[in-house]
Amino acid sequence: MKLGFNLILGGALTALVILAGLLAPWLAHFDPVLDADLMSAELPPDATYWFGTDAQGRDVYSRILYGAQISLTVGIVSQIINTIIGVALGMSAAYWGGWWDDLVNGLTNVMLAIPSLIFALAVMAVLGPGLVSLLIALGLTNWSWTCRIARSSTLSLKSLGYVQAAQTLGYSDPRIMFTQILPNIMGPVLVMATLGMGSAVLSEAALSFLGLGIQPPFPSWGSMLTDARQMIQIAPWTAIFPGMAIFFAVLGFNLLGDGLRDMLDPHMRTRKL
Amino acid sequence: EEPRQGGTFNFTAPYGSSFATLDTHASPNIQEEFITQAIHRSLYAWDSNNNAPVPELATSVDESEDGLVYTYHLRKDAKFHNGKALTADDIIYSYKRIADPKNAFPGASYVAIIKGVDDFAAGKSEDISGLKKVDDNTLEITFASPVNPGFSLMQNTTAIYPSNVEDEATFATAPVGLGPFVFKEHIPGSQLVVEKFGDFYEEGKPYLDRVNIILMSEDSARDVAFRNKEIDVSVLGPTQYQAYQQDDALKDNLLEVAEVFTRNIGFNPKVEALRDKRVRQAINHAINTPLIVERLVKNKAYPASGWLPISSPAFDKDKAPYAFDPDKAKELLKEAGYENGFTFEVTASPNESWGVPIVEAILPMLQKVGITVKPKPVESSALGEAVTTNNFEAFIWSNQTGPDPLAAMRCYWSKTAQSACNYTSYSNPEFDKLYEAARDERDPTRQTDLLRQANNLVQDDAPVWFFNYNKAVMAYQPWVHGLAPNANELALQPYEDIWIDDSAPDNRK
Amino acid sequence: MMDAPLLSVENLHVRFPLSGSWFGRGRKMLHAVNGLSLDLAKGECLSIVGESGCGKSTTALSVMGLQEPSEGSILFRGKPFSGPQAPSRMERAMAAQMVFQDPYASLNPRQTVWHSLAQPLRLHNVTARSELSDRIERVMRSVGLTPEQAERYPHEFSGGQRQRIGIARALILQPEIVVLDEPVSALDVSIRAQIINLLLDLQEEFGLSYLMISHDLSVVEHMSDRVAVMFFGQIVETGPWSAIFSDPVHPYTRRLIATIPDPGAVLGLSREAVVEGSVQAPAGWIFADDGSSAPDVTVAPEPSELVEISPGHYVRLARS
Amino acid sequence: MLRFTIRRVLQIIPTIVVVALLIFVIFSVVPGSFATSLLSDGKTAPDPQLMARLNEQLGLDKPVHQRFITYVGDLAQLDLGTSFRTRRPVLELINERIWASLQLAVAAMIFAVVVAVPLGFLAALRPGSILDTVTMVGAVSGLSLPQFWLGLLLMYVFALQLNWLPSFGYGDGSLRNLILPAITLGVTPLALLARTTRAGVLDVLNGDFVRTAHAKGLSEAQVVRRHVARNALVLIITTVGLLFGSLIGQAVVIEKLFAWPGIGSLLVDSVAMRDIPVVQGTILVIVVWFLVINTAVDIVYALVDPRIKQE
Amino acid sequence: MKPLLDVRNLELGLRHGGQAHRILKGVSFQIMPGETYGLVGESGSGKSVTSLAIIGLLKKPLQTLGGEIFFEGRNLLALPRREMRSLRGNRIAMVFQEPMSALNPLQTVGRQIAEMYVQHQGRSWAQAEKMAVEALASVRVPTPERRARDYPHQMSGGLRQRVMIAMALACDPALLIADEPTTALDVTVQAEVLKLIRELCAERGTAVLFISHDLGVIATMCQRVGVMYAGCLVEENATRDLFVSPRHEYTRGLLGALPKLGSRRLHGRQRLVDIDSFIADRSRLTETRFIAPRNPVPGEAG
Ligand SMILES: Nc1ncnc2c1ncn2[C@@H]1O[C@H](COP(=O)(O)OP(=O)(O)OP(=O)(O)O)[C@@H](O)[C@H]1O
Ligand SMILES: Nc1ncnc2c1ncn2[C@@H]1O[C@H](COP(=O)(O)OP(=O)(O)OP(=O)(O)O)[C@@H](O)[C@H]1O
Ligand SMILES: [Mg+2]
Ligand SMILES: [Mg+2]
Ligand code: NI
Repeated sequence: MKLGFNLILGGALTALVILAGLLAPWLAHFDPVLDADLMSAELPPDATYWFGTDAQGRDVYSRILYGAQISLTVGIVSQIINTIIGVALGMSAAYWGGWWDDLVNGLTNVMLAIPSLIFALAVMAVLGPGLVSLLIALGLTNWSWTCRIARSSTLSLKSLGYVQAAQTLGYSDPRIMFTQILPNIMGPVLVMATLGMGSAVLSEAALSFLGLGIQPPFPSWGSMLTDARQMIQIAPWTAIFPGMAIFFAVLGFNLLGDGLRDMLDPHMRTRKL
Repeated sequence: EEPRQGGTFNFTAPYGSSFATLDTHASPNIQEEFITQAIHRSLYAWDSNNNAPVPELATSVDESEDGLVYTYHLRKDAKFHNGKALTADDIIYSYKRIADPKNAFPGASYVAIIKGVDDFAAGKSEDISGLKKVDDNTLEITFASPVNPGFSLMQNTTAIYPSNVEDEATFATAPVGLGPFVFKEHIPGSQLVVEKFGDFYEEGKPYLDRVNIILMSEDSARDVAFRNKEIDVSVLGPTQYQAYQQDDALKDNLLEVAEVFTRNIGFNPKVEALRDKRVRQAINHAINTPLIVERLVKNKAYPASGWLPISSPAFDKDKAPYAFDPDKAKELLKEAGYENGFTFEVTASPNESWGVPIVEAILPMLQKVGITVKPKPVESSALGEAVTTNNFEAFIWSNQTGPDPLAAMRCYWSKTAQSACNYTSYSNPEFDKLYEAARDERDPTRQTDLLRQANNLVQDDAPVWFFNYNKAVMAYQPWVHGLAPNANELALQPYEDIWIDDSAPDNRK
Repeated sequence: MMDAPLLSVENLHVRFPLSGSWFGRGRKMLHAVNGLSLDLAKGECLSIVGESGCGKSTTALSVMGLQEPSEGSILFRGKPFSGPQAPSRMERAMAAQMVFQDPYASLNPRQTVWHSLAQPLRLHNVTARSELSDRIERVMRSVGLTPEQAERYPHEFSGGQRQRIGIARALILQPEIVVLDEPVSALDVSIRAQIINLLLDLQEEFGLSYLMISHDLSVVEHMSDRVAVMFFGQIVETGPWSAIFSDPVHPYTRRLIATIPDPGAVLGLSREAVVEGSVQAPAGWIFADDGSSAPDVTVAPEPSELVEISPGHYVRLARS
Repeated sequence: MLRFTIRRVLQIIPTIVVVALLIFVIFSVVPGSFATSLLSDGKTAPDPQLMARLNEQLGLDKPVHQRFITYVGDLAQLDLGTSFRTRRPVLELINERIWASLQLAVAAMIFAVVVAVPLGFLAALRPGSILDTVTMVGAVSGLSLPQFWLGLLLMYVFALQLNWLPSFGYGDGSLRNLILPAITLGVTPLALLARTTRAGVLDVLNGDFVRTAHAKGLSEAQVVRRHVARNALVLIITTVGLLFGSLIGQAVVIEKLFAWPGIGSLLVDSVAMRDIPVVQGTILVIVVWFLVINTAVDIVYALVDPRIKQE
Repeated sequence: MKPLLDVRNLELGLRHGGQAHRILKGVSFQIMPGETYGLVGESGSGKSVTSLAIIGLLKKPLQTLGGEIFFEGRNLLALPRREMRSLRGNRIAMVFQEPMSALNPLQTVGRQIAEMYVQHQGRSWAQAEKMAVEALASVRVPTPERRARDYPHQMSGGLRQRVMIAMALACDPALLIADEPTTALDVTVQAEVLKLIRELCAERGTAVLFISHDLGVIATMCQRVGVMYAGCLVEENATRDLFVSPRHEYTRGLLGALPKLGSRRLHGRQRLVDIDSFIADRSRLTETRFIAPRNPVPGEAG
């Protein structure tokens, strides 16, 4: 495919989600939580309620806009946590080597062995449902791939001239890691984080389905979809629109990640999966 | 119409995706009752037509003057699936097994009404002194206090097991009982199969050859399966109830019953504002309960006018529910000094009918009178803990309020522990007086009257927001006959009465 | 005797564990460097030659403090330069710097050249803007680039220019020793000459000492004052460049020189005379290892010693 | 080879130990307990005495460290403990369920492999073609769908509308029941596998040895068959292993949705009921499964790729 | 005598949109049967693409834009794919630079060599594998029976390159293309490999197109040399003549830029020629071309 197709479409979809989230207060017609009138519950899409209303009589369109805020928060914050943990561990392990490397490797293997959904489920069970718990759960779950990538990228950078030169010029280890290594491994890490945002949004939906997601009144797409799954027959719009929102947002993140990778890392080092 | 013999009935167990154990003594959960209903029998059974427990395994019962000693003349035609005939020994054996502290069975609290169970449980005695075998077919039970033993001894956790099974561990995998169906096969997490018991004591029953009790907790999946005619009955949630009512093909085959659960939001007096009766009443006035019941719960419930449900003998038809009246609510709040409102948190599980969605619905309503509600979502399993450890500001729950009204009202007795069921730490000396009087009253009408007064007192005090009484709805395929409107739990059906007619799909006939 | 050497490596050993996992303790070790000793005098260029994997880079890295020696010591002006009493990275940086083989990998792609040059200065407390600019300008000019080019990123330079920048960076702290690890082998033939000329000019101008690693013997001959020939972790022959190239003694050295394909051959600059025939080891000695087959790198070699056969010209021999 | 195998097998032991420890710690701080979860339906009035007895019987009244010692001791004897809820050995419960899970995982994987590998292969052989575009767009879309949503959709279409397949459940264990859940579960691995296959084959195709093969005068088909396929296989095997290993863990949602009696639904139920021994046991089994598959893959890998067993 | 290979005005590049980027701008040269012809030149001057064009292995965006390549009288560029395939490996063989990656890591080297016999001589695999052992012996691999069962990673770089050579020469091709066959090897190993190519090709009368940027290697291997610069063949001459009297500015610069072994001893250390300052205007370099009239191949009558 032509260079940048993924990047453009992915970027556009992601930008759409970001705009929807940022501009929700202005774009939304109603308050996502308080404008609930049971008298106007389950209305099909019309001029007032563009995407119809849900069982509580809330405007699905407005809720999807606000839901973008939640999904973005979930995606971004969890990936920031993942990335920080993964990069800190992976980079330092590769740089220092020795027992620390063995330890980090062991830990990574452990994390890889526990399926992420199950680990998130366990963490959510401990912390209880809710946004903060979800951020922590997803933030703690998926750092192992980032860690592996940070580690292998650092390993290959470590023997490069400019890193060795920095050592001979008297840079301290942390300085080398921050100024010489980190900027140069950010590419693949960023790709992972972007792809991770998509899976975080999906995980949120899956956890919602299992009763452990973010729960109302926050209008998260996952919980909207979960709530609506029984209404497919009587009020299909309540399920279709959040479903599409998830699909397109995740598609956007995935395409953006693919596009970034095509750009930064043409040899697919980033994602063996 | 003459019941047709034979056929396979595909029943669904909708409340969880697995049976914990087939040893019904060990599990208090509704899910296991679906099996018990087919395989086991207890001393008493629930008569759904008269809403009262009746003796099941005894042909007649003699009651002593003081109401403490009951003599049961056991039926002679009852046989266990392993061929053993029912004798008094089996009952004594079963109750001892249930009361055995080593087992820590949940049914222990039910058999605790029998005299001598305390000593037995404490290890002071080898036997339960209240259980006396007169002869093989006669059993005398002495109770610790004059209660109606039927409510306790009809439970699935007090089912009667045969006393001649060597290895008790096999009850968990290959149960043996007195019921109309014999355990055939269990595919854990999927289904349980039972087959007709030829020696069942009721003549001509059961009609069915085979019952598949299929595990299906996911509502939407169950919906598809039912419409696809893969299952014969389905318990409906509100959304589906509405959908089925609108569907010509389905609307005629719905079985509805008012169950004995009261959905409510319990207020914790720990919260300053909620300690004020006027505030609690204001909340009751501020919420448009009928609207929520109609629109959100899709009429799959009856607005609650008090603690005791409609089917309860002590239900007061004349007591008006709290009217929806936001102005009154504001007034009450002003009186109480909360005209600027306050905030409280409602601990809620994800349940569709009595969980977070309901909190979401009351949220804008209360906001209009200045009260800010914050849902605090928890898992179902954590809800019980939060409530019983008094770790909440308010909670939304569905509590069993029947069939025994005395037991239901006991929850507001100030001597009942908060953790036991006085979750709102309710304490009103006036109520205590009424409750104690009712407890000691032997005349059923007078007792009912006292309980009604107590119930109305609670309604007035509004320790909870009275939301609704559950209406259970079961959809069934047109070829299914013999379903019973069981107010305790609609999903529990008398399999022995059910039969299917010729219009059933061929592979199930 | 000459003056006290600037840098002396004494009996250096470097070993690597083979397949290093923690199950692998007590496993076999790869002897990359085996008792290597050498001296580097002020202002001279000492080259180490040898085939791939013989331990040249490892030696260089040990000198730079990038590889901890397993045994032996490295002294700079008579003071320890390795081990527990080694100076800090900062002090070490003032003594020795390195130019790397691959000009594409030796510059941080995300820093401008100016930044790459200024940061080490700042680290060594040169912070005044004017002085920074001044020094960067000087070093840029001395490697033949214009100061304006410092504002660019590495990818805007050609391979040869990058190598110049690498050299500039090595010189920015004004070290006394510069270690050159194959400084021209990754460069296109046409550019090599420029860099070789530049290195020679700089050596003259700043009185630098070079420790150069190369397997290109014609470059070595052109640049070196002294040459050390390495074979699997050991120096087999060392001496002034002229001695090594006109009177190679050790069979390995002779083979090495003989195998160089040389355009000189077609021009009649025949060197066949130098390497034809065989040289006998001095009486009482034999060549411990004639370099005809690879020794087992996992065991320490047989004892042997470097014997001086003419002034400054040593050959590794074993007693017969 | 034998030594390689033994070493790989031994290497998974520390991982298992750490996982066991981790889940023990997590579930010793989880709120709610088995006793209180019995109340979750609002029906059973709690009897404090009974609860105390229950906790005593389950050993929950002992301090954490003591419980941990018991847990580890039992574990060392391959005893996963006894379920709180069913009062039966956890191993037995898992044994009842694991086969259904395996069936599902195997079916899903077969579906994924059968579809993804040829598609990925063809896509890589004709990069930029319509097939390639469609495959890759399909793959990335497959990765962007919430699983339960897809499952519901399939259920509505294939069970309700078309009436081709049963919508749920294990039935009598026949293939018909397996199809929908397996497809739903298989979509994600399918998408990932198609992408990796394509990338892997492209990688191999760009390898110098493929150029050598062309230089030998082999035809395109011969090159692919003799030189590309096996090299790509190495990558595909690893991916299949990784995906297959994690599939049981991923199946949780699908098992819930389709009422499939696997250990995924056992796990979710047990978490909800706070039946901690079962939770621990199930997770452990899922982890062991993952590790065993990956070890097996490593061994197969070593058989296929002569470079591995060397060291 | 007719040339074995006659490249005429070869143009090659990529089309982007409607435009064509030319990488080779009209390259012509001829190779006689049995002759070793060298190509030198700066990196990126187009040596490799020339060789790939001859054997027909140009990768996608690259394509020939013009010219002809006559091999044994047939224009390779106009040949049907099938026929081109039967030439490849059989009449024209190639040895690549990186012996590690150029061999299939998952097949024994014996089998990889044997594939040549199966493909071009229709042998059975069993027979072919026996012949592969002989081929290995012919490139002087010690214990060829055992080595035939080895995988590439079990061999050193020099051995692998020998395997490549055995493979290339298996079917006695008329032309061997060697694209920098020894740059990845150590000097001592390089000498052996070069010697092997020289001897085997002389023995069998195979013509060689030898690509290198190491003038030393070219000098020892080739009878004639072409110098490439920016997609043009700027000078061509017999090796000795080229080294003694280079005529093109770039060639002169190139020769002056190299330190020559032994010259320091004779002439002292002299500054090397800096091509950049030596050549005033690079853009003019391709304008002049010096193609010497071809001498008859030594030892053969034209
Ligand atoms: N970090 C390391 N870990 C393990 N072995 C190493 C390491 N560094 C080098 N070696 C090994 O030590 C030996 C010497 O390596 P070194 O890089 O010093 O060789 P070299 O002479 O520089 O070779 P080249 O000319 O190829 O650069 C080699 O066999 C190499 O494989
Ligand atoms: N696939 C390609 N797409 C676009 N340009 C290419 C491609 N392959 C080669 N080129 C360009 O063609 C030119 C000639 O490349 P070629 O590989 O033939 O050089 P070379 O003379 O062999 O150099 P080297 O000595 O580095 O091997 C270069 O400028 C290169 O950038
Ligand atoms: Mg090196
Ligand atoms: Mg090339
Ligand atoms: Ni383009």
